[in-house]
Parts: sequence; structure tokens; C-alpha cells
Amino acid sequence: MSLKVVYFAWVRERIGKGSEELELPESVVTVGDLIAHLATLGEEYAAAFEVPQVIRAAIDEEHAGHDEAIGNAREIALFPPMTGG
Amino acid sequence: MSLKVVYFAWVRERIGKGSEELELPESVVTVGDLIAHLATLGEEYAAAFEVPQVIRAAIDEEHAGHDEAIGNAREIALFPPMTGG
Amino acid sequence: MTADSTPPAKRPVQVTVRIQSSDFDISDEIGALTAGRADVGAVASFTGLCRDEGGRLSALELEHYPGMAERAIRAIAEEAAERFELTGLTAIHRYGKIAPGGNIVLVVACASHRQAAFDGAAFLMDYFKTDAPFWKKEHLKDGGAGEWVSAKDADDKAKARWRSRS
Amino acid sequence: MTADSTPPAKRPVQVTVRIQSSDFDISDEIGALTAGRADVGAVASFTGLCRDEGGRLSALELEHYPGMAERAIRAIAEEAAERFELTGLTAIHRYGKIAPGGNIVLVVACASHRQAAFDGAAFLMDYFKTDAPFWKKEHLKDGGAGEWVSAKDADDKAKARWRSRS
Repeated sequence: MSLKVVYFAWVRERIGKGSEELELPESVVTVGDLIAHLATLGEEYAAAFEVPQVIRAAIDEEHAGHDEAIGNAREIALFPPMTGG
Repeated sequence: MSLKVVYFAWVRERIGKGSEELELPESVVTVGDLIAHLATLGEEYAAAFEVPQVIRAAIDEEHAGHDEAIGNAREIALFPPMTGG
Repeated sequence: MTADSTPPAKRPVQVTVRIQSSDFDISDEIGALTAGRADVGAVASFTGLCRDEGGRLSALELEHYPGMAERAIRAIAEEAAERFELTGLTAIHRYGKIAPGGNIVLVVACASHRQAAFDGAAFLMDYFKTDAPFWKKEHLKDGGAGEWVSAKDADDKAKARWRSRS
Repeated sequence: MTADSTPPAKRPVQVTVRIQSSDFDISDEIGALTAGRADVGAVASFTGLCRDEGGRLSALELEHYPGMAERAIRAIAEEAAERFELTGLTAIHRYGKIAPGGNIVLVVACASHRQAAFDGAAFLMDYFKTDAPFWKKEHLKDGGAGEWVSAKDADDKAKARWRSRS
């Protein structure tokens, strides 16, 4: 499975890039699985996802919980809690 | 006792004037007394004060209840409930 | 470093009250409360306009008690500024004949944070409705004599909620 | 007479959402929602500005998720317009570097009556704070690297109150 993953704010800064195309192992089913998988990809990823529960996600531009299935999503976004307004 | 009394909105319209100087009998002590006294001054006053409890008052430009004493006030205003804003 | 150890002196609260027949511009009024300041994070405003009530009205005519109006509104505005820790507050109420679509009243409340700004503006509007010495008379489009607008129970209830909270 | 028996058709609700780096003018935005209408009696607005936090900051930098931001805000704005029976609603959120005193966000809610206008503006601001995909980074006046602004518990609570009411 290939997926576009995009990062914002300090998640983006720690990983060092704004987006990437990733091949995911079969074992990655939910958003939470994706975050746990990313955290194994290197020091910068480990730093970005060291406290997984603060990470917010969107599947194809809609807010999504960690237990939601990625399914056939085209784009997953991972970011800190929002501070707009 | 001589006093300036001012009227607004439909109180003013029913009485037919915006203000007047009045000589008040000794028996007029409170705002409520004043309203009851005015209601006896003629048809137009009776029409203005036919439902005394809806009339609002100000003593020297400060809101005042019907039981407040007129004392040495310079100006009493009588008017319907306000509809500003 | 200096910024942390010696915070800048607290700026005085700007309270402006105007009773006028002329119109106002909200950008100008907000600008007057925010220009040259960097401590205002939140500006809440309320503008009240004349409605035609489904095509029935040609205008509203606003009568007021000149001496009392500015004094009463200023007293309430200063209470609001202190209660909600506002950085600035402007209240403008027009009088005279106002056509549908025209401005009647403006309140602008500035604060560091948004809840205070919203509360300051809503508080002042609630008091405007019940305690400011203004009266509205309808002018009808068909030329008939209009009625004086009646005070609403809802306005008294809206005002009462501030009392129960304090 | 005709005015009573055939009330004018209900005007469509105007919902405008813009994500932009340029500034906005509140008079223009209110004018766009009220011009030529006589059914708008109440306009509530909220403007969020950049504070310097007691002289500490030289700017805030706003990052956003372009595709999602406009879609998410529009969904919330349309929900607010229906829920509070608004006649119009405009939401503008800026991105990029904004100096202290500069505008960040504007919400304008129009309705026939004031409570709906206030509620519409406050509701949208609460959702902006928690659900709109924007992030603020501080730039320090002393040139040091700034922090990303942390989300506030108070904002989540402010948003939750709308849920408990519905």
C-alpha cells in the first residue's frame, strides 16, 4: 500500500519534511498503527511521535481518530493540536 | 415645592408637551405620589398615566423606583420602558 | 531579558461613549482602540441596524433623554470595562430617523482574550436594551401612524443573567 | 396590505470563507453582508489580533493545511448559519507572518436578532480554535528561536459547551 503522508508545525519540523510517499506494511491498518510504524523509521520520526496521544490526524482532509482505518485513503495528515483563531 | 418634570415617547405624546415646571402639593413625597398626582391634572395626563406600573422614572438623570423620595430633586423624568439598542 | 523582568506599564482603558445623529464607521472605531497597541488580542463588536419588518416600516425614529443617555451609558461602559478587564470599549448610539438598513447602535469591546471581549460587548448591549433612555417609534411604509416599539421581556431576562453570575 | 399577506421570499444565507495572506477590512466585510437588505438587525463580529505578549514577540507565523482549512471552516460555517438562523456569515483566516497589532482572523455573523448573531460568531470562533488546521509559531523580538503555541484546555472547554446545549 502506497500513501501520501503530510506533516505540519513541529511534527513537520522534527521529521524535516512536509510530505512524503510511503509504502506501508500490511500490519498498518489504523491511524494509530501508522503513527507507531512511523516512529520506528529513525531518530527524527521517533522525536516527532514520542508522545503519540498528542498527535492529531486527518484522512483525506477530514479529522480522524487514532482508531480509524486508513482504508483506501489518498492522503493522511499528522499534526499537533491546532492553534488557529 | 417647584420641580421640572420631563416626558418622553408616548408619555410625552399623550400629555402633549416635553417638559413643564410644576408646583407640587406637600402630599407628594415619592415618584409614585407624583405619578398619581399628575394623573388627576386632566384627560391627557390620565391617558398618559392610566397604567402607572409601566411608567419608569429618573430623578436628576438617575433611574429611580416608584417608592423613591423626590427630595430636593431638580428634574424628574417619566417615560415608558426603554427600547434602545 | 528586560522584557521579562520589567513588563510594560498597564495601558489605561479607553472608554468612549457618543450619542449622535450621524452615522459611524466600524473600521475607524476599532482602529481607534487598537492603533499603536500590541496588547489587544480580541475585538468583539455588535452593530444594531434598522429592519423593515418584512417591508412594513419606512423608518425608525429614535428619541432619547440627552442629559441622561450619555451619563447612563458611560456608567455602564465603565462598569463593563472593569468587570471584564477590557483594554478598550466604545459605545455609539444614534438618534433621529433611521431608514431600514441603517445603523442604530455600535459596541466595540477590546481585550487580551476573546471571552472577555465577547462578554463585554454582550453585557453592554443587554444594558442598552433595558436601561439606556432611548425609545423607538415606527414609521410605516403605507404612511399610516406607527406605534412605539414595546419593551421585550426577553431583554429583561438577557440583562438578568449578568446579575445572577456576579 | 400586500406586505402582510405576501411576505418577501426568504433571502438565501450568504456564507463566505477565505483563507488569505492579505489583510481584511471589517467595514467592507460587514457591508457585503448587509448592503441592499432590510432583514438584518444584528451584526456580531470578532477580530483576533497578534499580541506581542508583553514585548516578547516580533511576530506570529501561521502555518495551515491549505486543502483542508477552507473545507473544514466552510463546513463549520454552514452548520453555524443553519443552527443560529443567520442571514449571513463571513469567516476569514490569514496565514503567514503577522506582526503584533496585525489582524489574524475575522468572523462576522448577521441575523435578525442579537443573540443569534453573538452565538453564531462565538460558536465559529470556538471551533476555529480547536478544529481549524492552523498552527501558530512565535518569533521572538530578541531574535531567539520561538516556540509553537500550545493548544489550550480552555479552548476545548469553550467548544464543548456548544455540544452540551444541542
